[in-house]
Amino acid sequence: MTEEPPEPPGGGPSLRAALEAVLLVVDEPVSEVVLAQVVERPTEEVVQTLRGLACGYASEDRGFELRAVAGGWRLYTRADCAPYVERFVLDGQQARLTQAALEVLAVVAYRQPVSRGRVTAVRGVNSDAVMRTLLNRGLVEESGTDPEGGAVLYRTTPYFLERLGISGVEELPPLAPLVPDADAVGDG
Amino acid sequence: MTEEPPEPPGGGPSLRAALEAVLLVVDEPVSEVVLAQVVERPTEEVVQTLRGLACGYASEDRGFELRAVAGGWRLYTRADCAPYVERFVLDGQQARLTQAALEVLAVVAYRQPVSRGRVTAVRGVNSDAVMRTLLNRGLVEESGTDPEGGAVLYRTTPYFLERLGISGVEELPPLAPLVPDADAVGDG
Amino acid sequence: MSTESAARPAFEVHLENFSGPFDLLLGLIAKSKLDVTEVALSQVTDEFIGHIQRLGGAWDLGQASEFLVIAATLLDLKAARLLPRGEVDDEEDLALLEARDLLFARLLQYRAYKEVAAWVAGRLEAEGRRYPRAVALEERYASLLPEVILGIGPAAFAALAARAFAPRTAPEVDTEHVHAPRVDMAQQQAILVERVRRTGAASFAALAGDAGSVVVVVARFLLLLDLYRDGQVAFEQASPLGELTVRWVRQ
Repeated sequence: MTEEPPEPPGGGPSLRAALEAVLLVVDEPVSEVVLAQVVERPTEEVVQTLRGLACGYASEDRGFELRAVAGGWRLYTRADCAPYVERFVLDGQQARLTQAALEVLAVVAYRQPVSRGRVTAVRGVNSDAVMRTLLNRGLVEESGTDPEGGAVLYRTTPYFLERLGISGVEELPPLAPLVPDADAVGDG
Repeated sequence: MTEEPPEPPGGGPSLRAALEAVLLVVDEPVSEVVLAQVVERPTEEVVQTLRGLACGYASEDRGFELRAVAGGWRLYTRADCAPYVERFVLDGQQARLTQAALEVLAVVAYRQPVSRGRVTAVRGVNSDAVMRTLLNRGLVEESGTDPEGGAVLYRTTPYFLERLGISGVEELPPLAPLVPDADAVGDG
Repeated sequence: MSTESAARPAFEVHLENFSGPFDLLLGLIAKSKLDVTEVALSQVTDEFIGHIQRLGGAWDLGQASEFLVIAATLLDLKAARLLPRGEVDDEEDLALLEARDLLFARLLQYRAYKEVAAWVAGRLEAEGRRYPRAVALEERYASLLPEVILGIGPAAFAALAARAFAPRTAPEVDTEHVHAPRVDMAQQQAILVERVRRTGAASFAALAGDAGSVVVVVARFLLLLDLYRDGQVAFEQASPLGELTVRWVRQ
């Protein structure tokens, strides 16, 4: 072991063990705040313990990883174990997204909330069918309507963040600096 | 760590890591024979590694245990962590189902046995998480796999019938007057 | 524009795997190993137009109009380069400069999104090899969950199912109110020609009197403008907003 587990307070399981047990039953990323409430410990202590667990799994050559994605923590199988895991996860493999779908997803990610019209303007081609695909795949969702034109607006979902393995859209790489005043040209 | 992980054969993940990854995603206990087939190693070696993992988890104060039950191996939360897990599981659990859950339940009830993919296609929204909720609440259950695609099929449970106040699915009101050509739609 | 597109599955323009006009343009520029400059644009213009010509009638004009807009802009730019450059003093030159700058800006913007789309694809690919734990609850916890309250009876449940199975209308902007019912222009033209020719002259009020709907009135007016352009009819109007007389002049 890379570190000693903290002393169990009053005979109960250690904070580390309690968190591991809870993480075993979650089926979507769980926030630090929720975990802290469940184990009744300060959030900072919980975060530190989670980080310790994540590092520990990595250094101990575990087949799973603990990762912070989409605003929460969740257990994942290690990428290089995929060939073994895939024999059990029958419908886990998602069809790949088309180039068009990836483009629409990128525009929504950076411009959200954004209307289909604006996405179309950026791509120079109608994006309605593609947007529908992304809605069906749970990668984008509706986000109210534009107060001006009344057009439906779209944003990315937490599932999108999870599929990308990032905590929030602020972790997306910066758009190429070449884009001069992107807001002015997208509506052309 | 209580024991050295076995050498990774040819650069791939170690046997121990591969088994851990598989155990993380399985719902049901998996037999040693199946595990041995998946990782392509002798059953005795797999059993030994599994035993090593189980001992390791216990001695390392993990929040989970690896147990051999019902002819197979599965990860369980550690018994003394149950108070935390229970709090987490019950927290935010509503007696009442969400509209989305009711809708998925309705699709399963009228199309059973049905795959998650088909439910998603009917609703136009990814339904995987909702289906898991329904499984956890005992309203639907697995019902074999689709002979064609191999997708897991779902059906409603007797508990569902009881909650709806009917004694069999044949007592569900017919859809025909509500949906023109009810049998043709839904496959889109 | 197509009015029947609602009945058809939505259509995605694909030109040899290009996902849109900007994609095609960037693809051609990359193939020529050029940077995105005016020179690049004028060099790939012919290829761009060749690509969309090859598609012939196989596409929906409504969906593909952006390709044509861009092709037209490119042609303009190319033509301008072939002509001796004088001072930028007339409005056409200014409009051309604006069109060029807008095309550059949009092209660069699109390229930036394309780059991040590639990053997203890479992440999805890499992350797709990690599988999250998502298993049913252990028996001991599942049994703790409160009794479910469905909150609805069989009839409401069936209604819910019916709604779920009802064919979804695609989430599209409703353009029904914009699209007028179709008017058979050829038929309307035949009516007009026949009447004006027979009587030699007729007032617009008389010609449009039996139109039946505003759309048909508009259609007949536009058709008369067409006939005027072709030199088949002449107009007489004594005073502004006065009666418009249409005269058959073609020999």
